[in-house]
Amino acid sequence: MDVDVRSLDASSVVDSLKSIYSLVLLLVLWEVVTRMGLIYPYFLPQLSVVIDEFVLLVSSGQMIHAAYLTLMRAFVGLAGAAVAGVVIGILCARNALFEWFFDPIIKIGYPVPVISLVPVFMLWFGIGDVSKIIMVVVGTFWPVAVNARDATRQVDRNLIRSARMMGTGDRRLLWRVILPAASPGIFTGLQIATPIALIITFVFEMVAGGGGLGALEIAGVRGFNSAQTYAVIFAIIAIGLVLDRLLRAARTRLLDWT
Amino acid sequence: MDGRIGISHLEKVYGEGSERTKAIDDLSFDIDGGEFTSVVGPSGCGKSTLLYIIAGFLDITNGTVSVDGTPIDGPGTDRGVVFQDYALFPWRTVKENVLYGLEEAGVPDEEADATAQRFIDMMDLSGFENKYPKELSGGMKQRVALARTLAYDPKILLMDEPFGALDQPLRETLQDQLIDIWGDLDKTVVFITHDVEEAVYLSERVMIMTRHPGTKKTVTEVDLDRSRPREDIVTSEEFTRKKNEVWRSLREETKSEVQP
Amino acid sequence: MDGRIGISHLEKVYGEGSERTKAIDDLSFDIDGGEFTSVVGPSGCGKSTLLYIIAGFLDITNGTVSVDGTPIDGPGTDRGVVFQDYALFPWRTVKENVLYGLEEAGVPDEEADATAQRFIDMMDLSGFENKYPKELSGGMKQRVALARTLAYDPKILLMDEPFGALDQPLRETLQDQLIDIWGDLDKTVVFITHDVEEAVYLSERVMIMTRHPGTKKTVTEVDLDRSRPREDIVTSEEFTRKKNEVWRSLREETKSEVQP
Amino acid sequence: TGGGGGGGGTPTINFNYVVPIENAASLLAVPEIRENLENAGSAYELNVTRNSGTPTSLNQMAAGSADVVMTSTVSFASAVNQSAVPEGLSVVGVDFWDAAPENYDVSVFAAPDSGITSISDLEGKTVAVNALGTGVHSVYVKGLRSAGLSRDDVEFVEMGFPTYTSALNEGKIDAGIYPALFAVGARSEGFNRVFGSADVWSQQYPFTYATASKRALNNKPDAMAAWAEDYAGLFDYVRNNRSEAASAAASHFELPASTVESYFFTENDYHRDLTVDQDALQFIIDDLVELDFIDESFDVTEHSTNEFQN
Amino acid sequence: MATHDLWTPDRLPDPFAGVAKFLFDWIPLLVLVVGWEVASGRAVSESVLPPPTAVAAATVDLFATGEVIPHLAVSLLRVGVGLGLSIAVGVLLGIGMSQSDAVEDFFDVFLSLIYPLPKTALVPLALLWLGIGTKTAVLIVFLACLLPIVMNANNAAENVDQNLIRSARMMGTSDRRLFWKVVIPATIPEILTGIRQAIPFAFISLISAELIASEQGMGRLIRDAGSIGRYPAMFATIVIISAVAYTAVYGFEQIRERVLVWT
Ligand SMILES: Nc1ncnc2c1ncn2[C@@H]1O[C@H](COP(=O)(O)OP(=O)(O)OP(=O)(O)O)[C@@H](O)[C@H]1O
Ligand SMILES: Nc1ncnc2c1ncn2[C@@H]1O[C@H](COP(=O)(O)OP(=O)(O)OP(=O)(O)O)[C@@H](O)[C@H]1O
Ligand SMILES: [Mg+2]
Ligand SMILES: [Mg+2]
Repeated sequence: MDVDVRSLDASSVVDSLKSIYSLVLLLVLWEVVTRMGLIYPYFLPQLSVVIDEFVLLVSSGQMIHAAYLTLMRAFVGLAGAAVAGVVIGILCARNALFEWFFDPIIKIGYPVPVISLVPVFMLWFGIGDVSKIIMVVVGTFWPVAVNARDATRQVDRNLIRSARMMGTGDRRLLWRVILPAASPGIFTGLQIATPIALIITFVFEMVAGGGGLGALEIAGVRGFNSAQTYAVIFAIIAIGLVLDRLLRAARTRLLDWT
Repeated sequence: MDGRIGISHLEKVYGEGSERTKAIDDLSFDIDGGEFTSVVGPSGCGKSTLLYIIAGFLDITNGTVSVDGTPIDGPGTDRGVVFQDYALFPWRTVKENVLYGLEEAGVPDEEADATAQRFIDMMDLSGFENKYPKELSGGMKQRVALARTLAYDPKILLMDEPFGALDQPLRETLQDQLIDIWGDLDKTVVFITHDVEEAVYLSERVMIMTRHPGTKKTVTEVDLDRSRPREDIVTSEEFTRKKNEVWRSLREETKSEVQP
Repeated sequence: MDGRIGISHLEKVYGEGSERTKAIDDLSFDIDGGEFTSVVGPSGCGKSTLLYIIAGFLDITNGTVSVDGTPIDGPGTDRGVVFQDYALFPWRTVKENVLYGLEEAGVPDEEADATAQRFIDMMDLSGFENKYPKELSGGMKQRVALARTLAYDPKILLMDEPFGALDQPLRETLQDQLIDIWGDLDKTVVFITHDVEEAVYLSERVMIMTRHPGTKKTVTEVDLDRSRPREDIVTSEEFTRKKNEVWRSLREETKSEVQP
Repeated sequence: TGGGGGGGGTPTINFNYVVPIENAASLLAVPEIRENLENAGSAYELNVTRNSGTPTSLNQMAAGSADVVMTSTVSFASAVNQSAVPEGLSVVGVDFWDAAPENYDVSVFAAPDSGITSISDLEGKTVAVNALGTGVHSVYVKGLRSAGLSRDDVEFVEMGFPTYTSALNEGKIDAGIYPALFAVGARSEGFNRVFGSADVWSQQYPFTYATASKRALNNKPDAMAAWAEDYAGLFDYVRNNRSEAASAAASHFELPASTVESYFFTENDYHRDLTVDQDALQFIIDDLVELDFIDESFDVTEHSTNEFQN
Repeated sequence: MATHDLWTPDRLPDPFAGVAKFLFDWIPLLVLVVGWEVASGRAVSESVLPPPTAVAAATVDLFATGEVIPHLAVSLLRVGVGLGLSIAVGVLLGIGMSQSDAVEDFFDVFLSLIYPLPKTALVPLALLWLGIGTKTAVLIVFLACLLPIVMNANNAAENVDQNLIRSARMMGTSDRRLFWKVVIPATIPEILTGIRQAIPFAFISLISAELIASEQGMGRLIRDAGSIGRYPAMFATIVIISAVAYTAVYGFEQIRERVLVWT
């Protein structure tokens, strides 16, 4: 027994080591190689320098403020797209007129590289927050709408039939059956849209400035301070990881029945 | 009488133009209130179509179908459907599924709760009230579906191959439970199945349908003493005889149909 | 003799530590070359495990399993497996699927082609040579799987509920085809099924397994004149008797097992 | 990037400019003009590209895909401070000077009816700049300082130079800062000149200059020298053949011929003198530290050379 | 498009019905375009939203003068090379990870690090290393496309139906051959799905990289045209690159259907 337990523990430690050894190796290699001067520091500053820069940016409040701006823009936009996308997606799936009108538009609109509209939005709405937020709405609308539409279309007919049999009327059907049944698909749409919202925000910030992580990152390059660029990328990776985990956790909590 | 079903010169055509298919052709059949009727027939002969017409999901092309003399007009709480794939609301727990029909009927909470619990207990589901459908086996899901339908007390139970996806021992258990319920609750049951043995074991009358487009071919009356244990019933001569009778009738319809 | 299977004190344990499950416990059983044996037993009793051990997919924990006296050591072309889910290569046409084993054996193209065509014809698949599996019905897919296995001429056919996913009429057609093939080609067949009627209808011996962990419970010898038409066989007294015998033995194992 | 010595063929010089016409070196991109230069195509192959900003050009140089680029004060100093370019970089010739009293300079204009006539009127106003942290931006800050204001007393918006005029006319901004070429348009619109760099700097300074990577200077010294000779030759050629050069440039860069004609190498143009005046360079670098555009100063003699301009 | 509920043109003879249905299905787009034409110059200034006719004219002009050709060519090159590299590396890596634990342990953590990272955030880094231009754009396109391809290939290779492998082994297929005879063909549909998912990301990252770090390409052209007020040309460029993306997406779907006759 005793031996079993010990070997089990050891193997799980080995497992977790195995899964990150390459990362640790890479980080150590980074520090060593840069310290030995094998890579020109402008291209790859020492890991410790990047970490110092990171700490500096965070403690000076610059990074926090930039992250706030970026996330605010991304999420206000995403919220707008979520509302519009879900409403139109469900209408498309349930109403022939909406389907007729929006289906071709979605078919054409979905593959458009929305990011190419950044200069247009600069022209229309300037370079402030509003412009960025509207851009995020336009860019993330498509995946949300398409997923909401498809999820609604795929609601099991027999669920609707069962509900009707038990006396559920047209109005109530939406809330009682369609929305809950389509909610996993709708959530998937939001999960797809979240990185897109960030992509659009970053690019817009890099092109048009106005603060935010994208601007801070590109400023690192423009000011030849590559440690700053690396530090911002660290922050973006961290934000990406946290968001991804949060979305997954939210999914497990909200949709634990799937 | 409660739960009488009258089908007269029923015709059902799907589609239009070149896609027109006649699924049911001139079918007349009456089912008494409280009767247990099985329907068997070759695949695609229109069994589900018939059931869904009675349920009110599909329009009728010709003829009439009525419940207790009133022509059918859409789904309604006087009937309940049990599907082969259960059709449980996956976002609702067992209890919440069973409560659904009661909520829709506006039954007060406490009363609804008591009723739901009664059917949950009846279907041997106690202890699973707070599980989600995904956590249940097929047999348990079908029990929940049955409890959900029974809970809002429709006069007529419409069942479309409800046990088709389950394996033999589970099927047998559920068949026996269904017989008990039917005995206790006095429902009219229309039961669709592919399995001749199941049809004969369960029902008072078995309607055999012709192949596509389907209509009534023959009706076999089965009179078994269902209070005996299964072993005795299925090894009885009457059972074997009826089974062979239905089997032969059905075989005539299916034989020529099976081609590579 | 060709295609003899010897199973002696077989024990199979899955997993380790707290996840250890004994699937098969001290099973001994011999199958003669050319014999048709069915295996029935409650769900999870180890039927598939047994079959996969004979196929060479799984290691043995204890005991021995041999083919023609040689202990099994991995998969080999002396045996062929037919799975319930067909396991056809979806990217190969019917013909290409049937050719697979012949290609692997290095049979010259022309000869391989002729052999494949022979089995395609035998299984009533002519005209479907260039179809992909997705274009076929379940029954046809199972025919292709059978043709593919027969084409490379294994001595032993191992079949794991091959007709389990098909509906009654199709099953019956394939059962009759299988009997014909077995008569013609002189293969040893080990056939796993849930369906007692199928087991009795097809095989010379039916092994009933106990429930988990499985071992041999009883063996029923069936001696039917299989040249008669199905109608006569299934309505014969001998058939009903054997069926009830197997059914009762199996029922003892499954009854107590089914709980919600 | 052309390899080391002789060997195969003629080495290639990758050259990068930012603003056509204003960067006189941009004329190297005009085939009709290049034809008149002595060495291009024989002593070296010239590959001219255009970038949208000096930081980008310097990054190109860092990444090894540019040998000589046009830089201006802030980006040059930052690149030196951050050691962005492996082996370093060196100013090899000045393209134009700012704040020369008798020439045009970088100037701030406001709409005629805005009532903005002096620097102090800018307080609280929205003012346009091409990009923050640039040499042009520093002119604003220098001006604001001189009037006792700081950079926080105005609201900067980043916009492209060509969009200023309509933005001013539509009232979206209150003032914009114009380099000489664009100032031609601003003057013809009748905008108020609020102030210019000559008003706030005590001496003229090199604003944009050709900067070479030391790697290129070390690896292909002959080709670089030949290029520098051509660069000087370009100035001579243009001075001697002003109108042909102007029309060739206008058609190459698709600019209105009249604008180019009225600006290019006229009294409307910047002061142009190739000589690398290290004192003047040191002066402006030190001043940018003062203005908070650069973290620290450095000795410009290590990062500039006059050997090509003698 | 399923619009049978609204209008069933069955009454018309077949060829006409087809055409009529096509027209009917695309009316909504026509409505949008006409609405845009009418609004332009009335509801909004023509410079802010040039009318479709002006954009169409600018599109023709961009091709007629040849102005767009080098930009389009360089963009196509970048997208093609980036996507091509990501397919080659992604498939190898995805399948490699399924076949070898060592490969999986090594790459897994990197993939899970770049997975949540919006790839365009790497443009500045690429710029730092590679300068502006084609190399940077290719790197970003490559990175953006890599993950969907790796993940789909890896998933598929790990989940090849056990029974297919067993069947093949039973018929005498050795380990080596198994890879080519079963694992690869069984994985192809998922690989193609991964590529299909990657295509939109390829275009997004291409344009992003070109907007931020390129002096050439469609993204740059859009930005330049916008910054000097050539708005019809800006919209025309967007229309052209969108048409290219649309063709790539739906064209690839057609190809996939052709290739995967068996699925
Ligand atoms: N929605 C539909 N549109 C067109 N034809 C349909 C539709 N539903 C069913 N059919 C056709 O009607 C006929 C009867 O179908 P139905 O599903 O009622 O048969 P079934 O007896 O239930 O078959 P099974 O035993 O396979 O469940 C079939 O030929 C079928 O193809
Ligand atoms: N890979 C495995 N790891 C651990 N336990 C397993 C594994 N495969 C099967 N088992 C267990 O071994 C027992 C026998 O399984 P097996 O699949 O052989 O049963 P079976 O008789 O074929 O069942 P069924 O009739 O449902 O197909 C079961 O208890 C099962 O849970
Ligand atoms: Mg049916
Ligand atoms: Mg099994």
